[in-house]
Amino acid sequence: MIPTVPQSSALKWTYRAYVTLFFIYLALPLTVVCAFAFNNSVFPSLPWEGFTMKWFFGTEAPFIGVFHERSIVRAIGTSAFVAVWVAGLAVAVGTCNAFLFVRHDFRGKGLLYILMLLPLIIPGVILGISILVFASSVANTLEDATGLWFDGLRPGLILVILGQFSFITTFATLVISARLQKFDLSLEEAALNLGATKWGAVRQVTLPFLLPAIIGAGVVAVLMSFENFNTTLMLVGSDAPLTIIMFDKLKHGSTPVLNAVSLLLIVASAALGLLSLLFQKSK
Amino acid sequence: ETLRLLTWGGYAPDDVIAMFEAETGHTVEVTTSNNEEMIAKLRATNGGGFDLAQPSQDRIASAQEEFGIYKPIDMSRVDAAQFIPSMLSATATNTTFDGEIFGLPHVWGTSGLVVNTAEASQVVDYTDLCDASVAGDVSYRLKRPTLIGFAYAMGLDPFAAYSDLDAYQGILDQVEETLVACKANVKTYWSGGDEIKNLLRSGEVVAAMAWDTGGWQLNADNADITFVAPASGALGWIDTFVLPSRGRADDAAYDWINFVMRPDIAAMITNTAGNFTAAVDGDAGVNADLKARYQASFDQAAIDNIKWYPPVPAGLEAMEGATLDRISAAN
Amino acid sequence: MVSDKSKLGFYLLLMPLLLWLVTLIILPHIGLFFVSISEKVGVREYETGFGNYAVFFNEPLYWRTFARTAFMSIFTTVLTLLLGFPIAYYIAKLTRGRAKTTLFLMCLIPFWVSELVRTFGWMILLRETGVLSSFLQYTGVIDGPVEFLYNDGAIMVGLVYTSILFMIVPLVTTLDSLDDSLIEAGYDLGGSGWSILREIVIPHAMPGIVSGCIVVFMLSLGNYLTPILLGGKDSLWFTGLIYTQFITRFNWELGSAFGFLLLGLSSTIVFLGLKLSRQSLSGTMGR
Amino acid sequence: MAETADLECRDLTKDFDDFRAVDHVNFDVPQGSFFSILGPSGCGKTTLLRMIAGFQFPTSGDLLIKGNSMIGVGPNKRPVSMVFQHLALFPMMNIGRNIGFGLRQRGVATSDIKTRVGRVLERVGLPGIEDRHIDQLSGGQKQRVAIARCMVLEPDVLLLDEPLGALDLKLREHMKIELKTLQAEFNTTFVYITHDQSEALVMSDNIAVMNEGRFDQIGTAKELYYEPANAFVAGFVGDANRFEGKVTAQNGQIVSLITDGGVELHGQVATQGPAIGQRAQIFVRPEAIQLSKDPTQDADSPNASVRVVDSVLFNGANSMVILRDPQSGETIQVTLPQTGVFLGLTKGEAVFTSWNPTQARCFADEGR
Amino acid sequence: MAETADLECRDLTKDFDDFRAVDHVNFDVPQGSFFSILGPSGCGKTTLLRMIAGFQFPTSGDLLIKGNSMIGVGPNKRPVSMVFQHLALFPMMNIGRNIGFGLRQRGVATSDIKTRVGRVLERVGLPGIEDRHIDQLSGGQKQRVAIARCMVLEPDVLLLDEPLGALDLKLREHMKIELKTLQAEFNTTFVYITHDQSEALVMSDNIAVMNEGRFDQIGTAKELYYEPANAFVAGFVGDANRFEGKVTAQNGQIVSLITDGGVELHGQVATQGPAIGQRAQIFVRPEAIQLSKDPTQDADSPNASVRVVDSVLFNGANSMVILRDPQSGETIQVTLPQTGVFLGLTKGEAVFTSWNPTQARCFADEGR
Ligand SMILES: Nc1ncnc2c1ncn2[C@@H]1O[C@H](COP(=O)(O)OP(=O)(O)OP(=O)(O)O)[C@@H](O)[C@H]1O
Ligand SMILES: Nc1ncnc2c1ncn2[C@@H]1O[C@H](COP(=O)(O)OP(=O)(O)OP(=O)(O)O)[C@@H](O)[C@H]1O
Ligand SMILES: NCCCCNCCCN
Ligand SMILES: [Mg+2]
Ligand SMILES: [Mg+2]
Repeated sequence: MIPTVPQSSALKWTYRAYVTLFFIYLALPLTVVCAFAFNNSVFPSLPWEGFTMKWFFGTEAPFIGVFHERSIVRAIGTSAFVAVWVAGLAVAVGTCNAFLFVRHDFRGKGLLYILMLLPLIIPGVILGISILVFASSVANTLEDATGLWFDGLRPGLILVILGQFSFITTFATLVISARLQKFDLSLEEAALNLGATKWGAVRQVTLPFLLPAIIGAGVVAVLMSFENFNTTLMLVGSDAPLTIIMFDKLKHGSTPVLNAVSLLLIVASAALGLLSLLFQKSK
Repeated sequence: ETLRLLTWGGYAPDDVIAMFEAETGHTVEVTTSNNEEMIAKLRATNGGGFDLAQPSQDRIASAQEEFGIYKPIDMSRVDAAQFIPSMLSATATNTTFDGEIFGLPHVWGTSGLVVNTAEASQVVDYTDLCDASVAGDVSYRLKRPTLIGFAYAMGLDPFAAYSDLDAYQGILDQVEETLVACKANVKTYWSGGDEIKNLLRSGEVVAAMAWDTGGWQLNADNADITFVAPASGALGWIDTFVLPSRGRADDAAYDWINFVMRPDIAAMITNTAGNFTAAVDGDAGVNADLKARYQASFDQAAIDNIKWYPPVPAGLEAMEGATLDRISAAN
Repeated sequence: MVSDKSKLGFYLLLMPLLLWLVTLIILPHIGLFFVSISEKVGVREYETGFGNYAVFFNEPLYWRTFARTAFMSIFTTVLTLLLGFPIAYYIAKLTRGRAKTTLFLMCLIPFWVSELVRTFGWMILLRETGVLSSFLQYTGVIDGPVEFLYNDGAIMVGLVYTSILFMIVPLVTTLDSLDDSLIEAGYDLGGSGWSILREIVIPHAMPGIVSGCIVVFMLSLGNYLTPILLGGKDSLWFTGLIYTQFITRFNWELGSAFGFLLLGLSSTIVFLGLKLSRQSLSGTMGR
Repeated sequence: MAETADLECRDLTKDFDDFRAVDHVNFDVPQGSFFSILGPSGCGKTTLLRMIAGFQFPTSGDLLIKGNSMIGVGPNKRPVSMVFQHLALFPMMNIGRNIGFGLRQRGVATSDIKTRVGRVLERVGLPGIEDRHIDQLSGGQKQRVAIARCMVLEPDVLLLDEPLGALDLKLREHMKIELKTLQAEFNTTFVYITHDQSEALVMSDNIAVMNEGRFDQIGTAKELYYEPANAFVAGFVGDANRFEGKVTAQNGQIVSLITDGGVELHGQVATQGPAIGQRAQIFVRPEAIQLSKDPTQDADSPNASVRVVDSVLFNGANSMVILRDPQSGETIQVTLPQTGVFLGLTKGEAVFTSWNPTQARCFADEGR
Repeated sequence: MAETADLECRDLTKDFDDFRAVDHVNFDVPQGSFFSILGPSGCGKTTLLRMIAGFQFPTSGDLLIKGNSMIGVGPNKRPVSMVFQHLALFPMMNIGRNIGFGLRQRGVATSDIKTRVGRVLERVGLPGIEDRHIDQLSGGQKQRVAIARCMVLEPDVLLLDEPLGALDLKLREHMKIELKTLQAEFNTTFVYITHDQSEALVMSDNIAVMNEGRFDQIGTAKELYYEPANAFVAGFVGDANRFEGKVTAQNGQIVSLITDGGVELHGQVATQGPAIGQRAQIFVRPEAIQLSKDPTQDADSPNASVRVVDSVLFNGANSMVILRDPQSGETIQVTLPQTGVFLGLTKGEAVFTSWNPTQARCFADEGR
């Protein structure tokens, strides 16, 4: 079952057919989502009523295009804001964690490592509710004690950012650790040997080496943040990110505006993903 | 100021917002939601995060008792003359808690049946949705209005039993049995106004328990589909204005209230939301078709037969919730 | 590995980790536990007790939903493994260079968009007036519209779709690291495709299989959107119950208890999975 | 070679896209012999071996084992076994299960497998290690386990792809001798590929020198070393000093050549001699050059000259001296006698060198 | 060594937990010399070198560079540079930036860096490759760039940790000579560690043989080869036949020994001789053994005996024969003369061997 071992051609073709079917299965939903963004109908379903760009640029009800739908434009902004913060925090903490786990040996390392992995096996809902419940009780206690308001601990962007950060950091840590593990420590020693200070060596040699992983982790973090639903839903306040808005719209009945947003999302994330891959290739 | 508005879909059309922003200099951020989520959100934020919310009048007092998430309305800042007096006072009564008024009426309407008369003209009451002739082609929500509507259609009087929890539980048990048996008839439980409209429009559903406005909107495209006031009576609701206890933009909130209650604005809202408002002369600018459809659905007898929701006592929703869960789990 | 002098650096690195884990993972879960053992006895009145857990065990609906969720998640996991393994093997072992990168990227692309969009796509495809039903009517396979949405099959399709990447990626990584010469040696010593798969390929891929299964299982168990949107009236899912308690019933206490039960379930099943496959969490997930 | 050879290749050719990796290769390997294929990296050795094992399909030509054509026979059906470059021991099995793998595939009874695995481990000198994991073995032990895993199947031919490449220097020296001993012990036909000439020379009964997909010469170690068929073999097998220049005269088997540095040299022509005026190369082994401090000795030798010591590379019995021609600047390497007599040479000292033209080989330049 | 040495180690010791990796090591390296540390894997070479570079802190002892103690001085403050085993060229920088790295750390002006980088690249024979990426270099070129990166800083001492270990055979041979040339060219003190004796022998002015953390002997290549200080050095440096047995007699410097196989041998004692009756080992280099087919020749030599050919390992100028003592079964390796006279030996043939006792070294067994 490897190219160098001969196989019957029936088997080979069955296998290829299966792989083809699989990729059709993968592509199908996205394809229809994109296609119906151009349907000249208020409903994202058959029959096909003709091609239109109104769902992108339309200004007249009911054909309000994405770019003129305030709630969506605002939600995209909110999502981007959240994503940037989450990615920044997750990458920063992830980089620290990577150095800690790869470079240091200390008591309790194994336990901490397992704790670090834990967010992978905690369902997102539970992360959401636990942070919600905990932040609320802290806020209640503080408010009772001080008489001040602690809005930051109530559902809202700060909690959304913290909630997403709480599990995305694990991914960032894993991605960056994996690369740091491949780092040849003698490169840093060589830098020291050539007269660099400890921090200088890390800055000039180690961090540039980690850069592809850092960028990769950042992109993954942005994408995960953009698409997160389960944790966000529990923590969202008045500023709702895009997925929450889209879910609301979907629940209340969908128009091809949703397809149009989805199409934009697909294009943007594909571009972002490809870009990060290209970047990692070029390094 | 920024007004963070927690409301139903359709209650804050973009053109209204634009006019309001131009006139007052405030900006408006809209979050659309439903009764339960509005309360849940405000409970989670302890009354923060939003400056104005619009739950139905029957859900206000109990939520206030339980969670204390609203602040009283300062009637001196409201232009009371813009409100139809009977609605204003009815809402005030229903939303009073500890001697303070928490709600102002905004939009009212009914829940009843939306029927594709070409396919299912035989559906005239909620229980008809369980008829074998429409098997697989009906839809309703899995929410408390459905329980209440079915109870009436089954000849029971749930509102009368509000004060007697045991009696109410008895009613719920009967309704549960009916709805579990009816489950096979249901295509899907809908949850958003546009969703049920899509289902009806596409023909995937031919009869549904739904809001009147959806039926009228569909009627414009397809004359066969319309809202039917059920034989046992439509359920009447009033959506209100309430101020979350920790809203930060009260000025903007009162400005918004006074703005949207202007007859011209109220008419604009009626035209998008499909329901009439509590604004004096609010129906003047409403387009004639909508009025005609309203009149076609409601003759005087039907209007008299509307069952208006009384305030929900605390604790009732927990019982209803258990019933709804059991229906949802049955198969 | 690092000189003895860097104690300060060590603590500086340790701090963010501890801050993160303690304030966002450990304390919240402890808090959740405390809320879950407070029973509501009246308006704004609470008592400590295990009443919420009792509610769960006394109400067949809750534990049935719990069991259904667990069972369907396990089924999804198995299905995803069976469907994904040949694909991962194909990418890792039967393609080279550019084709390999392309196929791998093609696996990833659907996952660069949100689960919501993907599920939305399936809704457009599967609904009664949707693409599939219309296509089948057009080709004459069926003669009236058929509803493909709103059943367990639709949920499975959606769940598998949503999670298969997380099976394929770790599988591709481990299979990639399997030296072709081991497979060749297997053939050279007279092995057949099947015996090599059983004795060489699968044992080697075990960490990837386990890590993929854990992730897929967790994703299914914790899913909310897919069952809600594709399952319709029979969409009951345990996360849905938790949401309901929090969002439409305002009953955080019961919701917290449900949350803890779900956490217990997932940890138990993951633990059993690791024990059965003789793998460790750090060995499978931490790579 | 009266009876059929264990392995025969007839015009075996393998093309990759636009590139010919193996080019009409012909050879026979008689039963029980140790046959090496020696060539530089990328010359096609692995490709050839993998065709024999069944992991590559010849573009043309035939390949017979014990007289049966193997074209179309799967790798798991051929009576050959292969020791992979990195051994390819199965890390997911212990030693016993590794060695028993092939027998299990044949459906041999479990108890039978146990005894046969035990027996073969004894023969490779590692009795009783069935339960160990492969990580617990040293490099040389792994090597022997890999051979045992093949030999337990009693293959007609054992193929080995640079199996010593990954070992360290001292172990490699040791394993050279050990491999040869194991081959004699099992009396199985070995086909061994390597780019290390000393491995090939020490172990093999016959060696094929491979270059750019073709076999340049097949012969015993001594034939290759003393009678290289062409310039490539002369340069690749063993060390050699190479001089390039133009042929000026030919006298019987001996040609005269003027190097580009202007020095006149003499060497014996191989098979077909270069024409006068043509460019040619002369190869002289470092140990074929005589050193002397006395100018009179060998003064009449045709290749006598005086050179200056550039450096002495002391390396015990393998010490060398690098000498420079004062006139042309060309350097040559000369092996110092094992007696150590010339170890005292110092940089700049003049010494007299000479060699017998019959010990130098001259080849015409191939058109380039 | 009149003036201070570039590098001095005084009782340098390094303990890891319960394990002593470097054990009271003392040595001086004079300016401009090539000093090698030769020892088997795990003997502590890298640990010693890393202490000199400052990456590891001695447990005790002192370490001076140009007379200044380096204890407590950070690795980035020491006037030593290091060529790492895998070179540790920075993959994220081009050649120019790699070589300029150290100068940038010192704050040298950009234009100055440019000229100095250009100059050092010229000196290592790679002018003008500043803009290339390290992937675009061959193994040998990378080696030279790594050296240039250090030399541009004009260090007092250059440390090299098995820099040839990763190269392939032919390139390694070539780089041995090249490294020595570069050292002479820069006239910098080199401290070179390796486990390959031929590297150490060929390149070094002085060699220290390290074993289990200690220095067993320091000397020139010839001293180590011909006058090993103990059995370890005799066995590790160069090939040798080793015989174990009991001392039966001593006659001046020459002792007689009966091997465990019952053969009587004679060898010269090193420094302190074994007492009669004590166990001892005799080492004889393969090239020190004379072969003859004629029993009369050397018959009166004390180590003359008749042996049977076990196998001939043809390897050109380095061919060997393995001979078996018919009586004891012990085998010895003998280098065949480069003239090729004994290449015709066949298995089973009897030959006569002998060696001069002064060419064999005898060491008393250390208590074990
Ligand atoms: N699958 C392939 N496709 C295209 N070219 C190939 C393929 N395999 C090998 N080659 C080319 O064929 C030539 C011979 O390769 P081969 O591996 O047989 O060399 P080799 O003699 O074993 O070298 P080495 O000593 O480095 O192992 C090389 O130039 C190589 O690049
Ligand atoms: N950080 C460490 N902790 C404990 N022991 C160590 C450490 N570093 C090295 N050692 C041990 O010290 C001994 C000497 O190691 P070192 O790396 O110096 O050997 P070496 O001579 O360089 O060997 P090689 O030739 O294999 O590189 C070894 O036994 C090694 O296991
Ligand atoms: N039970 C109360 C229902 C309130 C409905 N409000 C509906 C708004 C529809 N656009
Ligand atoms: Mg090869
Ligand atoms: Mg070392």
